[in-house]
Amino acid sequence: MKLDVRVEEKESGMAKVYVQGDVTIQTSPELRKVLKPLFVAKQQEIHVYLSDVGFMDSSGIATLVEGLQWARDMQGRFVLHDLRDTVRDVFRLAKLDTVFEIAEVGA
Amino acid sequence: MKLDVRVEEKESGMAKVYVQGDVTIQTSPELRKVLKPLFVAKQQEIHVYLSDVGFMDSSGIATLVEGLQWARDMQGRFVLHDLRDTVRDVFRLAKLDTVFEIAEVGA
Amino acid sequence: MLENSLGDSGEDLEHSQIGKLMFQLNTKKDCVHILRSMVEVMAMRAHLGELESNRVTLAVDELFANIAQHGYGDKPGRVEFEAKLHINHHRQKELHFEFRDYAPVMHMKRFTCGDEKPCSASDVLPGGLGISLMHSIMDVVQHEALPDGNHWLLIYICKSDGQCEGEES
Amino acid sequence: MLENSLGDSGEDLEHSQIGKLMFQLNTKKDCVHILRSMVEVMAMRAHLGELESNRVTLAVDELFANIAQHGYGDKPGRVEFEAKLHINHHRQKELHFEFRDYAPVMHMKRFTCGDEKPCSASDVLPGGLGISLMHSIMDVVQHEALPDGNHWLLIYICKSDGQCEGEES
Ligand SMILES: Nc1ncnc2c1ncn2[C@@H]1O[C@H](COP(=O)(O)OP(=O)(O)O)[C@@H](O)[C@H]1O
Ligand SMILES: Nc1ncnc2c1ncn2[C@@H]1O[C@H](COP(=O)(O)OP(=O)(O)O)[C@@H](O)[C@H]1O
Repeated sequence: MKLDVRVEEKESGMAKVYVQGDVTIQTSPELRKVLKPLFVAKQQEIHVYLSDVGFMDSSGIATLVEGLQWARDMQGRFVLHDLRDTVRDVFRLAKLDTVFEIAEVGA
Repeated sequence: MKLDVRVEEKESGMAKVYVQGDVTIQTSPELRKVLKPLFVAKQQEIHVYLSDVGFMDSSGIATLVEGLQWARDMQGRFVLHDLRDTVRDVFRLAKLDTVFEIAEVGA
Repeated sequence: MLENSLGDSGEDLEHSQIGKLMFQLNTKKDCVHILRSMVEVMAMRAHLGELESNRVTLAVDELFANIAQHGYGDKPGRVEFEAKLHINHHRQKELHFEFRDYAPVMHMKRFTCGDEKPCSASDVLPGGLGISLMHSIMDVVQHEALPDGNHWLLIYICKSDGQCEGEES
Repeated sequence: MLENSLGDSGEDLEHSQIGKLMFQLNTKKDCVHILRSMVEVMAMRAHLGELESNRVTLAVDELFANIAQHGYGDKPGRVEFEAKLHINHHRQKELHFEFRDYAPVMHMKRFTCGDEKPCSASDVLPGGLGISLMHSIMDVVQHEALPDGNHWLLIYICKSDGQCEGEES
Protein backbone atom coordinates (compact mmCIF):
# COMPACT_ATOMS: atom_id res chain seq x y z
CA MET A 1 0.00 0.00 0.00
CA LYS A 2 2.95 2.25 0.69
CA LEU A 3 5.59 2.84 -1.94
CA ASP A 4 9.22 3.37 -1.00
CA VAL A 5 11.46 4.87 -3.65
CA ARG A 6 15.14 5.37 -2.94
CA VAL A 7 17.67 6.97 -5.29
CA GLU A 8 21.43 6.53 -5.40
CA GLU A 9 23.14 9.05 -7.65
CA LYS A 10 26.63 8.26 -8.79
CA GLU A 11 29.13 10.91 -9.84
CA SER A 12 29.50 9.15 -13.15
CA GLY A 13 26.13 10.38 -14.39
CA MET A 14 24.37 7.20 -13.40
CA ALA A 15 21.38 6.96 -11.08
CA LYS A 16 19.98 3.84 -9.42
CA VAL A 17 16.35 3.85 -8.32
CA TYR A 18 15.11 1.17 -5.89
CA VAL A 19 11.36 0.72 -5.76
CA GLN A 20 9.51 -1.19 -3.06
CA GLY A 21 5.75 -1.76 -2.86
CA ASP A 22 2.84 -1.80 -5.29
CA VAL A 23 2.83 0.71 -8.13
CA THR A 24 -0.83 1.68 -8.68
CA ILE A 25 -2.91 4.80 -9.32
CA GLN A 26 -2.51 5.46 -5.64
CA THR A 27 1.26 5.25 -5.51
CA SER A 28 2.60 5.94 -9.01
CA PRO A 29 2.69 9.73 -8.39
CA GLU A 30 5.41 9.03 -5.81
CA LEU A 31 7.50 7.16 -8.33
CA ARG A 32 6.99 9.97 -10.81
CA LYS A 33 8.09 12.54 -8.23
CA VAL A 34 11.41 10.75 -7.85
CA LEU A 35 12.02 10.13 -11.54
CA LYS A 36 11.13 13.64 -12.71
CA PRO A 37 14.22 15.41 -11.32
CA LEU A 38 16.45 12.71 -12.80
CA PHE A 39 15.11 13.53 -16.24
CA VAL A 40 16.23 17.14 -15.94
CA ALA A 41 19.54 16.47 -14.22
CA LYS A 42 22.44 15.53 -16.44
CA GLN A 43 22.14 11.75 -16.14
CA GLN A 44 23.30 9.43 -18.85
CA GLU A 45 21.91 6.27 -17.32
CA ILE A 46 18.94 5.55 -15.08
CA HIS A 47 18.58 2.04 -13.64
CA VAL A 48 15.31 1.10 -11.96
CA TYR A 49 15.29 -1.92 -9.63
CA LEU A 50 11.94 -3.64 -9.30
CA SER A 51 12.60 -6.81 -7.31
CA ASP A 52 10.41 -5.55 -4.46
CA VAL A 53 7.48 -4.62 -6.66
CA GLY A 54 4.81 -7.33 -6.59
CA PHE A 55 2.09 -5.51 -8.48
CA MET A 56 2.14 -2.83 -11.16
CA ASP A 57 -0.78 -1.44 -13.10
CA SER A 58 -0.98 0.74 -16.22
CA SER A 59 -0.36 3.92 -14.25
CA GLY A 60 2.97 2.47 -13.15
CA ILE A 61 3.84 1.46 -16.68
CA ALA A 62 2.84 4.89 -17.97
CA THR A 63 5.19 6.44 -15.43
CA LEU A 64 8.07 4.28 -16.66
CA VAL A 65 7.22 5.11 -20.27
CA GLU A 66 8.24 8.67 -19.44
CA GLY A 67 11.69 7.24 -18.79
CA LEU A 68 11.71 5.72 -22.27
CA GLN A 69 10.89 9.10 -23.73
CA TRP A 70 13.64 10.75 -21.74
CA ALA A 71 16.09 8.12 -22.99
CA ARG A 72 15.13 8.82 -26.59
CA ASP A 73 15.25 12.57 -26.26
CA MET A 74 18.53 12.67 -24.36
CA GLN A 75 20.25 9.65 -25.86
CA GLY A 76 20.39 8.19 -22.37
CA ARG A 77 19.84 4.66 -21.11
CA PHE A 78 16.76 3.78 -19.08
CA VAL A 79 17.06 0.20 -17.80
CA LEU A 80 14.64 -1.92 -15.78
CA HIS A 81 16.10 -4.59 -13.49
CA ASP A 82 14.89 -7.64 -11.55
CA LEU A 83 11.27 -7.76 -12.68
CA ARG A 84 9.20 -10.38 -10.93
CA ASP A 85 7.34 -12.82 -13.17
CA THR A 86 4.02 -11.10 -12.51
CA VAL A 87 5.36 -7.67 -13.42
CA ARG A 88 7.21 -8.95 -16.47
CA ASP A 89 3.96 -10.55 -17.60
CA VAL A 90 2.21 -7.17 -17.53
CA PHE A 91 4.93 -5.65 -19.73
CA ARG A 92 4.44 -8.56 -22.10
CA LEU A 93 0.66 -8.08 -22.17
CA ALA A 94 1.19 -4.40 -22.90
CA LYS A 95 3.59 -5.37 -25.70
CA LEU A 96 6.23 -3.22 -24.07
CA ASP A 97 8.63 -5.97 -23.05
CA THR A 98 10.63 -5.44 -26.22
CA VAL A 99 10.42 -1.65 -26.12
CA PHE A 100 12.00 -1.26 -22.72
CA GLU A 101 15.56 -2.25 -21.99
CA ILE A 102 15.03 -5.00 -19.43
CA ALA A 103 18.23 -6.34 -17.91
CA GLU A 104 18.74 -10.04 -17.37
CA VAL A 105 18.51 -11.11 -13.74
CA GLY A 106 21.45 -9.96 -11.71
CA ALA A 107 22.82 -7.72 -14.47
CA MET B 1 -2.68 -15.23 2.40
CA LYS B 2 -0.59 -18.33 1.84
CA LEU B 3 1.57 -19.72 4.59
CA ASP B 4 4.87 -21.43 3.84
CA VAL B 5 6.34 -23.56 6.58
CA ARG B 6 9.67 -25.27 6.05
CA VAL B 7 11.41 -27.60 8.49
CA GLU B 8 15.09 -28.46 8.80
CA GLU B 9 15.73 -31.37 11.09
CA LYS B 10 19.24 -31.79 12.43
CA GLU B 11 20.65 -35.12 13.55
CA SER B 12 21.43 -33.55 16.89
CA GLY B 13 17.78 -33.57 17.95
CA MET B 14 17.24 -29.99 16.91
CA ALA B 15 14.62 -28.79 14.45
CA LYS B 16 14.43 -25.39 12.76
CA VAL B 17 11.06 -24.20 11.48
CA TYR B 18 10.91 -21.31 9.02
CA VAL B 19 7.53 -19.61 8.70
CA GLN B 20 6.57 -17.22 5.93
CA GLY B 21 3.23 -15.44 5.57
CA ASP B 22 0.38 -14.39 7.84
CA VAL B 23 -0.62 -16.73 10.64
CA THR B 24 -4.41 -16.43 11.01
CA ILE B 25 -7.44 -18.68 11.52
CA GLN B 26 -7.11 -19.46 7.85
CA THR B 27 -3.47 -20.52 7.91
CA SER B 28 -2.61 -21.60 11.46
CA PRO B 29 -3.75 -25.21 10.82
CA GLU B 30 -0.84 -25.47 8.38
CA LEU B 31 1.63 -24.38 11.02
CA ARG B 32 0.09 -26.84 13.44
CA LYS B 33 0.40 -29.64 10.89
CA VAL B 34 4.15 -29.06 10.69
CA LEU B 35 4.74 -28.65 14.42
CA LYS B 36 2.67 -31.67 15.49
CA PRO B 37 5.08 -34.38 14.23
CA LEU B 38 8.00 -32.56 15.85
CA PHE B 39 6.29 -32.86 19.21
CA VAL B 40 6.16 -36.64 18.92
CA ALA B 41 9.60 -37.11 17.38
CA LYS B 42 12.53 -37.17 19.74
CA GLN B 43 13.50 -33.52 19.50
CA GLN B 44 15.23 -31.69 22.28
CA GLU B 45 15.03 -28.24 20.71
CA ILE B 46 12.59 -26.62 18.33
CA HIS B 47 13.49 -23.20 16.91
CA VAL B 48 10.82 -21.24 15.09
CA TYR B 49 11.92 -18.41 12.79
CA LEU B 50 9.35 -15.68 12.31
CA SER B 51 11.14 -12.91 10.39
CA ASP B 52 8.80 -13.40 7.42
CA VAL B 53 5.62 -13.27 9.46
CA GLY B 54 4.00 -9.84 9.28
CA PHE B 55 0.74 -10.64 11.03
CA MET B 56 -0.24 -13.16 13.66
CA ASP B 57 -3.55 -13.48 15.45
CA SER B 58 -4.61 -15.43 18.54
CA SER B 59 -4.99 -18.66 16.58
CA GLY B 60 -1.32 -18.41 15.66
CA ILE B 61 -0.34 -17.72 19.24
CA ALA B 62 -2.47 -20.62 20.44
CA THR B 63 -0.66 -22.88 18.00
CA LEU B 64 2.70 -21.78 19.39
CA VAL B 65 1.45 -22.26 22.95
CA GLU B 66 1.26 -25.97 22.14
CA GLY B 67 5.01 -25.77 21.67
CA LEU B 68 5.38 -24.32 25.15
CA GLN B 69 3.39 -27.22 26.54
CA TRP B 70 5.55 -29.71 24.67
CA ALA B 71 8.68 -28.04 26.07
CA ARG B 72 7.36 -28.37 29.61
CA ASP B 73 6.24 -31.95 29.23
CA MET B 74 9.37 -33.13 27.50
CA GLN B 75 11.93 -30.84 29.11
CA GLY B 76 12.73 -29.54 25.65
CA ARG B 77 13.45 -26.04 24.42
CA PHE B 78 10.93 -24.20 22.24
CA VAL B 79 12.47 -20.94 21.02
CA LEU B 80 11.00 -18.14 18.89
CA HIS B 81 13.38 -16.13 16.70
CA ASP B 82 13.36 -12.86 14.74
CA LEU B 83 9.93 -11.54 15.69
CA ARG B 84 8.95 -8.38 13.86
CA ASP B 85 7.90 -5.45 16.03
CA THR B 86 4.23 -5.96 15.21
CA VAL B 87 4.29 -9.64 16.15
CA ARG B 88 6.32 -9.02 19.29
CA ASP B 89 3.72 -6.41 20.28
CA VAL B 90 0.96 -9.02 20.09
CA PHE B 91 2.90 -11.34 22.40
CA ARG B 92 3.29 -8.43 24.79
CA LEU B 93 -0.43 -7.62 24.65
CA ALA B 94 -1.21 -11.26 25.38
CA LYS B 95 1.24 -11.12 28.31
CA LEU B 96 3.10 -14.04 26.76
CA ASP B 97 6.33 -12.25 25.89
CA THR B 98 7.90 -13.41 29.15
CA VAL B 99 6.43 -16.89 29.02
CA PHE B 100 7.96 -17.81 25.68
CA GLU B 101 11.67 -18.07 25.13
CA ILE B 102 12.23 -15.34 22.57
CA ALA B 103 15.78 -15.16 21.22
CA GLU B 104 17.50 -11.85 20.75
CA VAL B 105 17.84 -10.78 17.13
CA GLY B 106 20.37 -12.90 15.26
CA ALA B 107 20.75 -15.44 18.05
CA MET C 1 -21.44 -31.80 -5.60
CA LEU C 2 -22.82 -28.68 -7.22
CA GLU C 3 -26.52 -29.18 -6.93
CA ASN C 4 -28.24 -25.83 -6.97
CA SER C 5 -28.87 -25.20 -10.61
CA LEU C 6 -29.87 -21.65 -11.39
CA GLY C 7 -31.68 -22.47 -14.62
CA ASP C 8 -30.38 -20.89 -17.76
CA SER C 9 -27.62 -18.94 -16.16
CA GLY C 10 -25.73 -22.03 -15.13
CA GLU C 11 -24.75 -22.61 -11.54
CA ASP C 12 -23.37 -20.43 -8.86
CA LEU C 13 -20.71 -22.26 -6.98
CA GLU C 14 -22.12 -21.22 -3.68
CA HIS C 15 -25.66 -20.39 -2.79
CA SER C 16 -27.23 -16.96 -2.79
CA GLN C 17 -25.37 -14.34 -0.81
CA ILE C 18 -22.84 -16.71 0.61
CA GLY C 19 -19.85 -16.99 -1.65
CA LYS C 20 -20.43 -13.61 -3.16
CA LEU C 21 -18.25 -10.82 -1.96
CA MET C 22 -19.96 -7.46 -2.04
CA PHE C 23 -18.25 -4.25 -1.36
CA GLN C 24 -19.34 -0.67 -1.34
CA LEU C 25 -16.47 1.70 -1.52
CA ASN C 26 -15.57 5.15 -2.54
CA THR C 27 -13.17 5.89 -5.31
CA LYS C 28 -10.47 7.12 -3.01
CA LYS C 29 -7.41 5.61 -4.53
CA ASP C 30 -6.37 3.71 -1.43
CA CYS C 31 -9.28 1.38 -2.16
CA VAL C 32 -7.29 -0.35 -4.90
CA HIS C 33 -5.54 -2.12 -2.05
CA ILE C 34 -8.80 -3.63 -0.81
CA LEU C 35 -10.05 -4.45 -4.27
CA ARG C 36 -6.84 -6.29 -4.93
CA SER C 37 -7.17 -8.46 -1.85
CA MET C 38 -10.76 -9.31 -2.81
CA VAL C 39 -9.74 -10.38 -6.28
CA GLU C 40 -6.83 -12.39 -4.87
CA VAL C 41 -9.18 -14.29 -2.61
CA MET C 42 -11.54 -15.07 -5.50
CA ALA C 43 -8.61 -16.10 -7.69
CA MET C 44 -7.41 -18.43 -5.00
CA ARG C 45 -10.86 -19.96 -4.65
CA ALA C 46 -10.74 -20.62 -8.39
CA HIS C 47 -7.27 -22.12 -7.99
CA LEU C 48 -5.66 -19.76 -10.46
CA GLY C 49 -1.91 -19.75 -10.74
CA GLU C 50 0.18 -16.73 -9.78
CA LEU C 51 0.36 -15.11 -13.23
CA GLU C 52 -3.30 -15.71 -13.99
CA SER C 53 -4.31 -14.32 -10.62
CA ASN C 54 -2.16 -11.25 -11.19
CA ARG C 55 -3.74 -10.64 -14.60
CA VAL C 56 -7.27 -10.85 -13.26
CA THR C 57 -6.34 -8.53 -10.42
CA LEU C 58 -4.85 -6.11 -12.91
CA ALA C 59 -7.96 -6.04 -15.10
CA VAL C 60 -10.23 -5.31 -12.15
CA ASP C 61 -7.80 -2.67 -10.89
CA GLU C 62 -7.82 -0.95 -14.28
CA LEU C 63 -11.59 -0.72 -14.45
CA PHE C 64 -11.72 0.72 -10.94
CA ALA C 65 -8.98 3.21 -11.83
CA ASN C 66 -10.98 4.35 -14.84
CA ILE C 67 -14.16 4.80 -12.87
CA ALA C 68 -12.23 6.79 -10.25
CA GLN C 69 -10.30 8.96 -12.68
CA HIS C 70 -12.54 9.37 -15.70
CA GLY C 71 -15.96 8.54 -14.28
CA TYR C 72 -15.67 10.54 -11.07
CA GLY C 73 -12.86 12.85 -12.18
CA ASP C 74 -10.72 11.94 -9.15
CA LYS C 75 -13.40 13.12 -6.70
CA PRO C 76 -14.68 10.56 -4.20
CA GLY C 77 -17.75 8.72 -5.44
CA ARG C 78 -19.71 5.63 -4.60
CA VAL C 79 -18.96 2.30 -6.19
CA GLU C 80 -20.53 -1.07 -5.53
CA PHE C 81 -18.44 -4.09 -6.31
CA GLU C 82 -19.39 -7.73 -6.42
CA ALA C 83 -17.27 -10.77 -7.07
CA LYS C 84 -18.35 -14.36 -7.52
CA LEU C 85 -17.33 -17.72 -8.82
CA HIS C 86 -19.63 -19.37 -11.32
CA ILE C 87 -19.71 -22.58 -13.35
CA ASN C 88 -20.87 -22.23 -16.95
CA HIS C 89 -22.57 -24.73 -19.24
CA HIS C 90 -19.25 -26.09 -20.38
CA ARG C 91 -18.43 -26.76 -16.74
CA GLN C 92 -15.70 -24.17 -16.84
CA LYS C 93 -15.14 -21.94 -13.89
CA GLU C 94 -15.82 -18.27 -14.43
CA LEU C 95 -14.98 -15.35 -12.23
CA HIS C 96 -17.56 -12.57 -12.40
CA PHE C 97 -16.82 -9.04 -11.27
CA GLU C 98 -19.46 -6.34 -11.30
CA PHE C 99 -19.15 -2.63 -10.69
CA ARG C 100 -21.97 -0.17 -10.29
CA ASP C 101 -21.09 3.51 -10.27
CA TYR C 102 -23.13 6.73 -10.10
CA ALA C 103 -20.80 8.71 -12.33
CA PRO C 104 -21.76 10.39 -15.63
CA VAL C 105 -22.70 7.84 -18.24
CA MET C 106 -19.73 6.70 -20.23
CA HIS C 107 -19.97 6.34 -23.96
CA MET C 108 -18.32 3.14 -25.02
CA LYS C 109 -18.95 3.97 -28.67
CA ARG C 110 -15.61 5.66 -28.62
CA PHE C 111 -14.10 2.20 -28.50
CA THR C 112 -13.98 0.04 -31.58
CA CYS C 113 -14.62 -3.14 -29.63
CA GLY C 114 -15.64 -4.51 -26.30
CA ASP C 115 -19.40 -4.38 -26.08
CA GLU C 116 -20.00 -7.02 -28.68
CA LYS C 117 -16.75 -8.33 -30.02
CA PRO C 118 -13.69 -8.97 -27.90
CA CYS C 119 -10.79 -6.51 -28.00
CA SER C 120 -7.18 -7.20 -28.57
CA ALA C 121 -4.51 -4.91 -27.22
CA SER C 122 -4.17 -3.10 -30.54
CA ASP C 123 -7.89 -2.47 -31.02
CA VAL C 124 -8.14 0.36 -28.61
CA LEU C 125 -7.51 4.06 -29.01
CA PRO C 126 -3.95 5.15 -28.38
CA GLY C 127 -3.28 6.21 -24.80
CA GLY C 128 -5.77 3.75 -23.45
CA LEU C 129 -3.32 1.28 -21.99
CA GLY C 130 -5.50 0.44 -18.99
CA ILE C 131 -8.62 -0.25 -21.05
CA SER C 132 -6.59 -2.23 -23.52
CA LEU C 133 -5.04 -4.43 -20.83
CA MET C 134 -8.46 -5.01 -19.32
CA HIS C 135 -9.90 -6.12 -22.64
CA SER C 136 -7.01 -8.37 -23.47
CA ILE C 137 -7.29 -10.18 -20.12
CA MET C 138 -11.04 -10.51 -19.67
CA ASP C 139 -13.24 -12.74 -21.78
CA VAL C 140 -16.26 -10.50 -21.41
CA VAL C 141 -16.28 -6.75 -20.79
CA GLN C 142 -19.83 -5.57 -20.68
CA HIS C 143 -20.96 -2.01 -20.12
CA GLU C 144 -24.51 -0.86 -19.53
CA ALA C 145 -25.49 2.80 -19.29
CA LEU C 146 -28.04 3.35 -16.52
CA PRO C 147 -30.18 6.46 -15.97
CA ASP C 148 -27.92 7.43 -13.08
CA GLY C 149 -24.60 5.79 -13.76
CA ASN C 150 -22.93 2.71 -15.18
CA HIS C 151 -22.96 -1.00 -14.70
CA TRP C 152 -19.92 -3.05 -15.65
CA LEU C 153 -19.46 -6.77 -15.85
CA LEU C 154 -16.10 -8.45 -16.28
CA ILE C 155 -15.98 -12.19 -16.83
CA TYR C 156 -12.84 -14.26 -16.73
CA ILE C 157 -13.06 -17.86 -17.90
CA CYS C 158 -10.51 -20.00 -16.12
CA LYS C 159 -8.17 -21.14 -18.85
CA SER C 160 -6.16 -24.14 -17.88
CA ASP C 161 -8.36 -27.03 -16.84
CA GLY C 162 -5.71 -28.41 -14.61
CA GLN C 163 -5.31 -25.20 -12.68
CA CYS C 164 -8.93 -24.28 -12.39
CA GLU C 165 -10.82 -27.49 -11.86
CA GLY C 166 -9.71 -28.16 -8.31
CA GLU C 167 -12.07 -28.32 -5.38
CA GLU C 168 -12.92 -25.12 -3.65
CA SER C 169 -13.92 -24.75 -0.02
CA MET D 1 -12.52 21.98 7.09
CA LEU D 2 -14.95 19.49 8.58
CA GLU D 3 -18.24 21.21 8.09
CA ASN D 4 -20.96 18.60 8.06
CA SER D 5 -21.96 18.29 11.67
CA LEU D 6 -24.11 15.28 12.36
CA GLY D 7 -25.75 16.69 15.46
CA ASP D 8 -25.26 14.79 18.67
CA SER D 9 -23.21 12.04 17.22
CA GLY D 10 -20.31 14.30 16.36
CA GLU D 11 -18.98 14.47 12.86
CA ASP D 12 -18.33 11.91 10.23
CA LEU D 13 -15.11 12.71 8.48
CA GLU D 14 -16.63 12.27 5.10
CA HIS D 15 -20.19 12.66 4.01
CA SER D 16 -22.79 9.94 3.97
CA GLN D 17 -21.83 6.80 2.09
CA ILE D 18 -18.60 8.19 0.82
CA GLY D 19 -15.79 7.47 3.22
CA LYS D 20 -17.54 4.48 4.66
CA LEU D 21 -16.37 1.10 3.56
CA MET D 22 -19.07 -1.51 3.53
CA PHE D 23 -18.49 -5.13 2.91
CA GLN D 24 -20.72 -8.15 2.80
CA LEU D 25 -18.81 -11.33 3.09
CA ASN D 26 -19.15 -14.87 4.14
CA THR D 27 -17.28 -16.32 7.01
CA LYS D 28 -15.03 -18.39 4.85
CA LYS D 29 -11.71 -17.99 6.53
CA ASP D 30 -9.96 -16.57 3.49
CA CYS D 31 -11.96 -13.40 4.09
CA VAL D 32 -9.65 -12.40 6.94
CA HIS D 33 -7.27 -11.34 4.19
CA ILE D 34 -9.77 -8.84 2.82
CA LEU D 35 -10.84 -7.63 6.21
CA ARG D 36 -7.24 -6.96 7.05
CA SER D 37 -6.69 -4.83 3.96
CA MET D 38 -9.83 -2.82 4.76
CA VAL D 39 -8.68 -2.12 8.29
CA GLU D 40 -5.21 -1.20 7.04
CA VAL D 41 -6.70 1.35 4.67
CA MET D 42 -8.79 2.90 7.44
CA ALA D 43 -5.80 2.92 9.80
CA MET D 44 -3.75 4.68 7.18
CA ARG D 45 -6.48 7.28 6.69
CA ALA D 46 -6.35 7.90 10.44
CA HIS D 47 -2.55 8.16 10.23
CA LEU D 48 -1.95 5.40 12.74
CA GLY D 49 1.59 4.16 13.22
CA GLU D 50 2.60 0.61 12.33
CA LEU D 51 2.06 -0.95 15.77
CA GLU D 52 -1.23 0.83 16.35
CA SER D 53 -2.47 -0.16 12.92
CA ASN D 54 -1.50 -3.78 13.56
CA ARG D 55 -3.36 -3.80 16.87
CA VAL D 56 -6.54 -2.43 15.38
CA THR D 57 -6.30 -4.96 12.57
CA LEU D 58 -5.83 -7.72 15.12
CA ALA D 59 -8.89 -6.73 17.15
CA VAL D 60 -11.12 -6.69 14.07
CA ASP D 61 -9.65 -10.00 12.91
CA GLU D 62 -10.40 -11.59 16.28
CA LEU D 63 -14.04 -10.54 16.27
CA PHE D 64 -14.46 -11.88 12.75
CA ALA D 65 -12.77 -15.15 13.75
CA ASN D 66 -15.17 -15.54 16.66
CA ILE D 67 -18.21 -14.92 14.52
CA ALA D 68 -16.92 -17.45 11.99
CA GLN D 69 -15.95 -20.12 14.50
CA HIS D 70 -18.35 -19.74 17.40
CA GLY D 71 -21.23 -17.83 15.80
CA TYR D 72 -21.46 -19.85 12.60
CA GLY D 73 -19.61 -22.95 13.82
CA ASP D 74 -17.15 -22.82 10.91
CA LYS D 75 -19.92 -23.09 8.32
CA PRO D 76 -20.17 -20.27 5.78
CA GLY D 77 -22.51 -17.51 6.90
CA ARG D 78 -23.30 -13.96 5.97
CA VAL D 79 -21.58 -11.03 7.64
CA GLU D 80 -21.91 -7.34 6.91
CA PHE D 81 -18.99 -5.18 7.83
CA GLU D 82 -18.68 -1.43 7.91
CA ALA D 83 -15.71 0.76 8.71
CA LYS D 84 -15.57 4.50 9.12
CA LEU D 85 -13.55 7.36 10.50
CA HIS D 86 -15.29 9.71 12.90
CA ILE D 87 -14.40 12.78 14.96
CA ASN D 88 -15.79 12.86 18.48
CA HIS D 89 -16.68 15.82 20.72
CA HIS D 90 -13.15 16.01 22.06
CA ARG D 91 -12.00 16.32 18.47
CA GLN D 92 -10.28 12.98 18.66
CA LYS D 93 -10.34 10.66 15.72
CA GLU D 94 -12.22 7.43 16.19
CA LEU D 95 -12.28 4.36 14.02
CA HIS D 96 -15.64 2.59 14.03
CA PHE D 97 -16.05 -1.00 12.90
CA GLU D 98 -19.44 -2.66 12.77
CA PHE D 99 -20.35 -6.28 12.15
CA ARG D 100 -23.80 -7.68 11.58
CA ASP D 101 -24.19 -11.43 11.57
CA TYR D 102 -27.17 -13.80 11.27
CA ALA D 103 -25.75 -16.42 13.60
CA PRO D 104 -27.36 -17.67 16.82
CA VAL D 105 -27.53 -14.92 19.40
CA MET D 106 -24.45 -14.83 21.55
CA HIS D 107 -24.75 -14.40 25.26
CA MET D 108 -22.18 -11.92 26.42
CA LYS D 109 -23.19 -12.46 30.03
CA ARG D 110 -20.56 -15.14 30.09
CA PHE D 111 -18.07 -12.33 30.08
CA THR D 112 -17.47 -10.29 33.18
CA CYS D 113 -16.92 -7.09 31.25
CA GLY D 114 -17.23 -5.47 27.89
CA ASP D 115 -20.80 -4.38 27.45
CA GLU D 116 -20.64 -1.65 30.04
CA LYS D 117 -17.25 -1.50 31.61
CA PRO D 118 -14.03 -1.91 29.65
CA CYS D 119 -12.10 -5.18 29.88
CA SER D 120 -8.48 -5.70 30.62
CA ALA D 121 -6.64 -8.74 29.40
CA SER D 122 -7.11 -10.57 32.69
CA ASP D 123 -10.86 -9.92 32.98
CA VAL D 124 -11.90 -12.53 30.51
CA LEU D 125 -12.55 -16.23 30.88
CA PRO D 126 -9.55 -18.48 30.46
CA GLY D 127 -9.08 -19.76 26.93
CA GLY D 128 -10.50 -16.60 25.52
CA LEU D 129 -7.29 -15.10 24.20
CA GLY D 130 -8.90 -13.61 21.11
CA ILE D 131 -11.74 -11.93 22.99
CA SER D 132 -9.29 -10.69 25.59
CA LEU D 133 -6.96 -9.16 22.99
CA MET D 134 -9.91 -7.49 21.31
CA HIS D 135 -11.06 -5.94 24.57
CA SER D 136 -7.63 -4.76 25.57
CA ILE D 137 -7.12 -3.01 22.23
CA MET D 138 -10.52 -1.46 21.58
CA ASP D 139 -11.98 1.41 23.61
CA VAL D 140 -15.55 0.28 23.06
CA VAL D 141 -16.77 -3.24 22.41
CA GLN D 142 -20.53 -3.20 22.11
CA HIS D 143 -22.71 -6.18 21.46
CA GLU D 144 -26.41 -6.10 20.68
CA ALA D 145 -28.55 -9.23 20.37
CA LEU D 146 -30.99 -8.93 17.47
CA PRO D 147 -34.00 -11.16 16.80
CA ASP D 148 -32.06 -12.86 14.02
CA GLY D 149 -28.42 -12.39 14.86
CA ASN D 150 -25.92 -10.05 16.39
CA HIS D 151 -24.68 -6.52 15.95
CA TRP D 152 -21.18 -5.60 17.05
CA LEU D 153 -19.53 -2.22 17.33
CA LEU D 154 -15.82 -1.75 17.93
CA ILE D 155 -14.50 1.76 18.52
CA TYR D 156 -10.84 2.65 18.59
CA ILE D 157 -9.91 6.14 19.76
CA CYS D 158 -6.71 7.29 18.13
CA LYS D 159 -4.26 7.62 20.97
CA SER D 160 -1.34 9.79 20.06
CA ASP D 161 -2.47 13.22 18.94
CA GLY D 162 0.57 13.68 16.81
CA GLN D 163 0.01 10.48 14.92
CA CYS D 164 -3.71 10.75 14.49
CA GLU D 165 -4.48 14.39 13.93
CA GLY D 166 -2.97 14.70 10.47
CA GLU D 167 -4.92 15.72 7.42
CA GLU D 168 -6.56 13.07 5.42
CA SER D 169 -6.58 13.74 1.75
N1 LIG E 1 -15.40 5.02 -16.52
C1 LIG E 1 -15.09 5.85 -17.53
N2 LIG E 1 -15.87 6.93 -17.76
C2 LIG E 1 -15.57 7.78 -18.76
N3 LIG E 1 -14.52 7.63 -19.61
C3 LIG E 1 -13.71 6.58 -19.45
C4 LIG E 1 -13.94 5.64 -18.39
N4 LIG E 1 -12.99 4.70 -18.48
C5 LIG E 1 -12.19 5.05 -19.51
N5 LIG E 1 -12.61 6.17 -20.11
C6 LIG E 1 -11.98 6.80 -21.28
O1 LIG E 1 -11.11 5.85 -21.89
C7 LIG E 1 -9.78 6.37 -22.05
C8 LIG E 1 -8.74 5.29 -21.92
O2 LIG E 1 -8.65 4.85 -20.57
P1 LIG E 1 -7.36 4.11 -20.05
O3 LIG E 1 -7.14 2.93 -20.90
O4 LIG E 1 -7.48 3.83 -18.61
O5 LIG E 1 -6.16 5.10 -20.29
P2 LIG E 1 -5.84 6.39 -19.42
O6 LIG E 1 -6.69 6.34 -18.19
O7 LIG E 1 -4.40 6.21 -19.12
O8 LIG E 1 -6.15 7.54 -20.30
C9 LIG E 1 -9.67 7.44 -21.00
O9 LIG E 1 -8.75 8.43 -21.32
C10 LIG E 1 -11.10 7.97 -20.89
O10 LIG E 1 -11.32 9.01 -21.81
N1 LIG F 1 -19.59 -14.71 18.15
C1 LIG F 1 -19.63 -15.58 19.18
N2 LIG F 1 -20.74 -16.35 19.36
C2 LIG F 1 -20.78 -17.24 20.37
N3 LIG F 1 -19.79 -17.43 21.28
C3 LIG F 1 -18.66 -16.72 21.15
C4 LIG F 1 -18.53 -15.76 20.10
N4 LIG F 1 -17.32 -15.19 20.25
C5 LIG F 1 -16.75 -15.77 21.32
N5 LIG F 1 -17.54 -16.68 21.87
C6 LIG F 1 -17.22 -17.49 23.06
O1 LIG F 1 -16.11 -16.89 23.72
C7 LIG F 1 -15.05 -17.83 23.94
C8 LIG F 1 -13.70 -17.14 23.85
O2 LIG F 1 -13.42 -16.79 22.50
P1 LIG F 1 -11.93 -16.51 22.05
O3 LIG F 1 -11.39 -15.45 22.91
O4 LIG F 1 -11.89 -16.24 20.61
O5 LIG F 1 -11.15 -17.84 22.33
P2 LIG F 1 -11.22 -19.17 21.48
O6 LIG F 1 -11.94 -18.83 20.21
O7 LIG F 1 -9.78 -19.46 21.27
O8 LIG F 1 -11.96 -20.14 22.33
C9 LIG F 1 -15.25 -18.87 22.88
O9 LIG F 1 -14.73 -20.11 23.25
C10 LIG F 1 -16.77 -18.90 22.70
O10 LIG F 1 -17.37 -19.79 23.58
